[in-house]
Amino acid sequence: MELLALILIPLLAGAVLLFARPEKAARGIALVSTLLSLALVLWLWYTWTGTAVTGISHDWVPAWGMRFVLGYGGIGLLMLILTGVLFPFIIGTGYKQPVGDPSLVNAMLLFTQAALFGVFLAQNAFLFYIFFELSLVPIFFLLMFWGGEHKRAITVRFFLYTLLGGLALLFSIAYVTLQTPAPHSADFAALAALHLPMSTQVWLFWTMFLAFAIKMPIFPFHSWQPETYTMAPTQGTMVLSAVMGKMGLYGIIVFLFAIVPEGAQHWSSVVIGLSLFGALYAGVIAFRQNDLKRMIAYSSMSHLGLMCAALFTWNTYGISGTLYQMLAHGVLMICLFYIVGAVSQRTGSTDFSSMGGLKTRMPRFALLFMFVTANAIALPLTQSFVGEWLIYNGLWQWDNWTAFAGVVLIVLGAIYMLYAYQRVMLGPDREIAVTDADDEEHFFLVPLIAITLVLGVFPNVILHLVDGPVQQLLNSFTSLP
Amino acid sequence: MENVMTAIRVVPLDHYLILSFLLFSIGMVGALVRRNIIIVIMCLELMLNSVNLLLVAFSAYHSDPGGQIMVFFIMLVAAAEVTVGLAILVLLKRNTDSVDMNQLNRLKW
Amino acid sequence: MSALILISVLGVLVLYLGLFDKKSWLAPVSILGLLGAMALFISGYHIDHELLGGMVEFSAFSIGFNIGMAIITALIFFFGSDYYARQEHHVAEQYALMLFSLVGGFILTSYTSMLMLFIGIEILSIPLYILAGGKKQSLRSNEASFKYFLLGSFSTAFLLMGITLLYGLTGSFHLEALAAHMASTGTGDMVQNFGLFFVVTGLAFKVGAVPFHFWVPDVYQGAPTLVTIFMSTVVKMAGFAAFFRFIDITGMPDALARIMVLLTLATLLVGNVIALKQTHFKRLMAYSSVAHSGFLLLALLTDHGHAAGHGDAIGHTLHYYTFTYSLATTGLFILFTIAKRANNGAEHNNIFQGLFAAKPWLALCALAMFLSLAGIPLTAGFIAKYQVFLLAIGAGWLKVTLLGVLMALLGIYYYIMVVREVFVTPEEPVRFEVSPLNWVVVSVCAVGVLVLGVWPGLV
Amino acid sequence: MVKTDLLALLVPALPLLGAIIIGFGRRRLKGNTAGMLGTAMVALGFVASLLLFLGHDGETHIVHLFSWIHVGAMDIPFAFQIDALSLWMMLIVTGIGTLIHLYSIGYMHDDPRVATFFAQLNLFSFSMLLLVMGANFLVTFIGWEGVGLCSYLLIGFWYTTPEFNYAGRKAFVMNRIGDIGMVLAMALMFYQFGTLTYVDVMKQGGMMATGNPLIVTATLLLFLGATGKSAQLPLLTWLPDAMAGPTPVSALIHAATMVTAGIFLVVRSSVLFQLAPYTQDIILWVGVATALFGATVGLFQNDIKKVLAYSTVSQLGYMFAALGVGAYSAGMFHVTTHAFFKALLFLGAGSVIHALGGEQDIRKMGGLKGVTKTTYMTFLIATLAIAGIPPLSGFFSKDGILASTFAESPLAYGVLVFAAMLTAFYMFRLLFLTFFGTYRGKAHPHESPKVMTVPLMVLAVLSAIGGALNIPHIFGGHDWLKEFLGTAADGIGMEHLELSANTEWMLMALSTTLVVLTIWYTWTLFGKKTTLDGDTADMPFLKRLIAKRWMLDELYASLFEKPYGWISKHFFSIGETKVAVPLTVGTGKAALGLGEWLRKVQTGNTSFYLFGMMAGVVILLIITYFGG
Amino acid sequence: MLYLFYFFAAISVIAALVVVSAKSPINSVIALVVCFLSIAAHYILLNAQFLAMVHVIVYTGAIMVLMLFVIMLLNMNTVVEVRKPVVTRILAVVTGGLFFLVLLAATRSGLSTPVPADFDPGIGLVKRIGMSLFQEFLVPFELSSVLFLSAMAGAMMLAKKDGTANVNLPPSSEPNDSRA
Repeated sequence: MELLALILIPLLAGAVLLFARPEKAARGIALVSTLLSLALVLWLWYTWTGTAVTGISHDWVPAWGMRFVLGYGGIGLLMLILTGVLFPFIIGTGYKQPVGDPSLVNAMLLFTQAALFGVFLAQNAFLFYIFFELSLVPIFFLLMFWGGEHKRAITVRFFLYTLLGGLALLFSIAYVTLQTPAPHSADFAALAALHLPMSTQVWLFWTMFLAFAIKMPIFPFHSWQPETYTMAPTQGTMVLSAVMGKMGLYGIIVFLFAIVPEGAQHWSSVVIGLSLFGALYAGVIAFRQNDLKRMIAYSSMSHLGLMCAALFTWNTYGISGTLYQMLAHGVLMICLFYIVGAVSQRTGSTDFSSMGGLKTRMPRFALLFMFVTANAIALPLTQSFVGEWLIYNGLWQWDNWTAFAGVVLIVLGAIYMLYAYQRVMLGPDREIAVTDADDEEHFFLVPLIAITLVLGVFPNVILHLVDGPVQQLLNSFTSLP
Repeated sequence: MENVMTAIRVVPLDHYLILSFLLFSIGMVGALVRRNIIIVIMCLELMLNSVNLLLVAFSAYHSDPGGQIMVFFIMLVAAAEVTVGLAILVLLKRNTDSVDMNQLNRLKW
Repeated sequence: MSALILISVLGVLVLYLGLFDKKSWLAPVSILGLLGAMALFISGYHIDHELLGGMVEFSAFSIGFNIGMAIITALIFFFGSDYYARQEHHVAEQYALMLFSLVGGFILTSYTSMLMLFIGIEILSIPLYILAGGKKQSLRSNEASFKYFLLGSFSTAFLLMGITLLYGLTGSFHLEALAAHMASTGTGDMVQNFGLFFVVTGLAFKVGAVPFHFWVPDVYQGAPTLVTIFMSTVVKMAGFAAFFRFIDITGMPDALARIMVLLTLATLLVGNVIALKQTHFKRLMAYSSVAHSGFLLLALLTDHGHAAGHGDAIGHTLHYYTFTYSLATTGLFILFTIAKRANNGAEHNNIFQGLFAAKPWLALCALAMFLSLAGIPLTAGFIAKYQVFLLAIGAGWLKVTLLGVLMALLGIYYYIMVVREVFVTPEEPVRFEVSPLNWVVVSVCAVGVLVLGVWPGLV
Repeated sequence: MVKTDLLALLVPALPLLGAIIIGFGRRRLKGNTAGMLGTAMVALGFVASLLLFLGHDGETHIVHLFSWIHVGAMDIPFAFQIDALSLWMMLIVTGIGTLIHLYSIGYMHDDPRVATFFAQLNLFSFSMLLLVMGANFLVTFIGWEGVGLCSYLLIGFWYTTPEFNYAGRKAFVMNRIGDIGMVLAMALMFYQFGTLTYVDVMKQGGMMATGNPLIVTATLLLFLGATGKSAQLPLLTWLPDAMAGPTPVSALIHAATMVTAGIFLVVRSSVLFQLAPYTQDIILWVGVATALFGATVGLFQNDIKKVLAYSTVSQLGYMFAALGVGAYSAGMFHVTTHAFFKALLFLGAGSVIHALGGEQDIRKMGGLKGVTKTTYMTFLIATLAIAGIPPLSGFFSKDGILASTFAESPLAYGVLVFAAMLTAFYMFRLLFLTFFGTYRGKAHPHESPKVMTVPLMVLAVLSAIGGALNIPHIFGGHDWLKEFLGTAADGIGMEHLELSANTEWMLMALSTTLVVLTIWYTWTLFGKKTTLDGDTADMPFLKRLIAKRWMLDELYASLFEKPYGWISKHFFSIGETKVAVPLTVGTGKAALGLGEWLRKVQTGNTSFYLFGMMAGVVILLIITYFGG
Repeated sequence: MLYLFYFFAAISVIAALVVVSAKSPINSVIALVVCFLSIAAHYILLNAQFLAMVHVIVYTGAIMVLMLFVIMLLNMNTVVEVRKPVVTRILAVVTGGLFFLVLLAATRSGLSTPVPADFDPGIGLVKRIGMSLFQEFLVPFELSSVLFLSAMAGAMMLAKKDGTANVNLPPSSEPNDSRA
């Protein structure tokens, strides 16, 4: 029941906001709703015993294997934590950086959250797909209404591109559902029990992977991402980068590794190659960007490429590292985009040319930014370091030279991140009237930085969560015929 | 009566088929080459009649009255269609003063 | 059969009402009659099929379709009382013609003889030829009427040629005789193939499959909106029911399957691709109708390889798809009329601008219906498309399905372009005047689409 | 044991605490409070280290704090290793650190962001301590990266100057390039040994055969990391630029401690390096080349801190040369003495700069020995020490290295001796130009305050007598430092020195003589100089090349920096805006174009429609006919 | 007998060709009447006397007269039709020709219904047709009344002049999608 509540709380709160339109109280209601969800998620975490939980199981359309099954395992719980923890911050962003009619904006955000919870709770492929696509609809409106330049064209492009992947996934789900013995079932458990012939897995892998590759995005499928991130309102970008990108990685684990394991193994070199190339490519491009937001967009793509590569290394460290990095990356993206919002609010633009020398007038803010930068370049004792360290280990165990290519990213990351920091904060005072970080901004960033540092020092809290499931996953690979 | 009955024995069915197809094709070509609406409607009638002829032939060869009844219905429908078609034609003529099909191209793209 | 009689008599009654100038009675009487027909359908499930000379057969399939068509027609009539409010002449005739046309539709869902197929198509079409020209003063309406009539008549000629050829083979018009003949000859000879082909041509014309789709956009645009709704909903349902009955009985031999694949591919491609650049709403909906025909054809295609008469799942899918499509289309066209009136008769997509600002609920309804047409989850349109894909994949048409999936994406694009307009706030606010009845009808359509999307088992 | 644990925890914790308190309270700490607090924290750390040192029993203690990263078979604890090597480094870090903190109180007195400075300095101390105390590679790596960050922050301390920020970034990025090796080495070792704890790695590694490709790879990768951090060829250009930071930073980070992290790492893993002769050769020659490079470039530099920076590069080269021949203790000894005299030199230079109000160009100095007496005296001691004049500390440490090198490779020895002559030349040139002759600048020089001169004096004493730590046998000593460190690092025990006493004497005499001659020659050139022409245009080619630092910066700029920028720009302007985006947008546009084109088929002409329909029928009919 | 068939077949085909090619609509109508009469003759040859009669009455008597009536009413006998371009005509003929050829080719192999031995000469008689129509085909017969009713109502609705019908409406006066 609590699983259903997890979906219903934001949904109802969103509906209230949408129909009652309480302009003043809107953010408060949204925040309370997300905090409730967070509490629920934390309670789930607290009561987690290490075994997979199935909360609700209800027939929907049995003829096509559609069932309403909600549940979670360790990995799902991690994703729930990610969503639960980040959304209060995303909502909170609206206090300082409002984008539009607060009831509507927050309603859209809450709907997104509901859909995301749905995605991470769904134990039926069809249900997963429904939530997967539904999460796009509120985002679509968020971008449509409150985006920046060229919002209409870019939003439509984004929407279509993502749906292209979605439809490919739908096709795959339909296909695999029909492969299950009659009566067909689209439950993950039933699908995972399938042993599809290799010839099928080889192509089915791509129709599935396309959806997730676009969502993340992975190298050749990324072209929607920078412009969408740049155009989107801060909160929209946060949702997209911090949580929705992770849906792709989660989907890979849930779909590709479970249903087409041999296909995934067969293509792992190609995927790792693409991902790593994309990561390096984005890392290089980020350096010379003239727009802070676009630069972060590329940096996000770089990080996600690395994570995706690690996921396909098929070993404990790669997968655990990726899982850990998902959380870290989520927190990082929230911080970075919040900073972008805060800075551009003061300077009126996200372009580097309007920044520089801000440290003189906003030293406290510069300090906060420095902490975030440290996380971005994965300095030890930050969250990202743990993730990246595990990822590099995973890559090394897969292939030495691949690991080398991956590790080059620590240099590229340092190059573009520090350059960005310099262009925003350092240099001679520009004598623009800007104010330093105020209490609200501290209230926002400090907890996130605290999470970053605490989880950088005590990563085991999260790692223990995924350790068992990852081992299970790997065991299921080794037991393949 | 007797000589009539021999028609079926003498004339192969194929001949009717070919005749029918020929008339059908001529009607089709006519519909394509002419611009006058009323002539196009006539071509349509020609095509329907070719079908009728074939039906009657089949009917006779199968000794089944069903085909002839079908012809009967086709005639009914043809009459109804022509009525409607001519009504539309009258309306068009009244509104546009033309019976040229090519004049009708307000709806496009 | 009693429902058929009821509706026919109802048409006559409506004509009489027109004669006595009882304009305000028309819609209520017609709707009552439709409700009666629905009741008769539901209750008169068992009708002696022999009594009717074996010409029609009211099975679960046909009754499902008939009730669907009756519901949609009733919704259209609800809208009609508002739509025809300003029209003085020939209102009764239009109601009556629509009822007559509906009778044709009923026949098409239940025919067992090709003669009935022919009669049904004609009863369905001839009133429509007239209805399309319902706005007598409008040249566009005249033109639409003429085009529909001419092209329709020619397609009838082809249909007849097909029926004749098949008759020549079997010596009977009965579908069962055809099925028996086909079962006995196996792959069949060329005359049989041609006969099947010509019948399919005639049916493909009715459902607007490429390359027999040319009439669709022009007629949809030119015809009065109410008639356009009728054409895109009831006619489509009837057309596909007829199509399915025919295809199902033939068991779709390879020669026919080849043609069907080509039709499906062409329809999917042309319908969706041309719709991309349509800015005129009615033409957009016309191409969308063609596109949806493509998906429905894809479902029909899966009848390949079944034993004759065993495509129940396909029949159900077609029913669900056409009905939910009709719901969404009806609602959207009503909204279109509202928007058109608010914008002095313009018919461009952007007349929807400001709808969200002025009437948020209606805008959300529009959203739901557009998303349903586009096939976004939790709407009926999604379930419908998914069913089609399931069928197609199950039947092994993987590549055609992939094209279908891709085309579904294009579909999303052009619907989204209109959705975007709905949520644009123009500089000058637009006044949308909505009669309570229209509001209810639109809401019913939108909610129906959502409810059927969540509980697809209801249909 | 408990006491050891607590003290070991206190050593890094104190500076961290200082950093946190000063950092977050930097607005409330007025005047010298921040400096005092910072100094006190490091001083307390020194005391703790000293206590640990005194209580050290020659055993290796592992202070296990908590499990840091535990996933699958990987269990990396957060633990400290207390043994001779780490203790020695802790003493250096906290000891020199305390002095430099103290000095900074005076030096940074006028800076408005003095609290920030001390916070960062304390943070640096913390990181450096983590680096040397870590019980496994990963904890060391925390410090490794931490010192990199602090170095970056402190180099760009005066952030309003873009060049300084650039220098900071350059330092960080070059370090990061080295870190590639470090990370990969750790990944390799974890993969191979399943652990990263030094003790276990060394135990397992020590059992492997000499020249095992795995070990060679690991050591090469580790050395790459060391190269970045310790500014060896080819990753050295950041160090001279790093002089942009405040002078105490240069003294502490870029001379005394951080740059020796690479040497520390190699010594820490000496067991592995011992098994990789191939790597050792590379280390030797990289060290030798770096020593020569730094020494040559130092010859014609005119910025006082740049001279010292290149001198540091050169001295680090010596240390690596020592490691390359397996003379780990000699290397560590030089680390120690170098920390003394180089810190002293930098602080002295800082004192001079302070005295001249920020002037760094030695062409605008001269004759300062009368004004800044303490500075001059201490500077002189340091200069003599670095030049290797007996019996100052530098003589012993450098001689140890030279002797070990001679045993391994006379050629390397020759180069190093030559570099030693050059060292003497540039150091005395610096000394003469700064303190002798007549004053050529415009500012009014004055001696620094006590808080600055006291550390100078302490360091001067250490520079002078520091050699006593490791007096070789031929002088009657017993290599105390070598024995002490030998308890920690197994590699030190493996050192071999096969030189006879006679040879050693001879080598010493030779190098000392050459150095003295060089000093005399320098005196003749610069001793009385009153003016100096700085124009490099009319110099001979080689000289010009050297004066331009062998064009290394320019080479890197045109070889890496510019191409990278170009690639970045064009990946974007071509790859993204011309390929990736147009490809997707183009697909959409193509579909739309197709739609627009197909739309035109709908001509509105009924005849055409009829034709289309019938043509369709005919085509499909033909297909039916031929298909079936 | 065969020659009789060929004779009427030739008349039908020639008349049909005249229908298609005649310049004046009146000529076309007359040719069509000839064609229909020849087809009626075929019906008689095929022993479908009832149909032949109905055919003459319905087509020649009703439909063609209606057409002539409309032609006269709309004054079309004087209208000179603009010819379509040659390319179009060639394409049309090619299309029609191909159509014919394919059908011909198909039937070469195809239909081989033998002449039934028990050929029933009475199927075309009124009695048999009537029996069949009112028993087996009663439902379509009844339903065709709906067809006629709608055609009648519709034709009247369309062709009737409403009081205010505006003739020759220029296209521009119609609501246009000017906001495009």
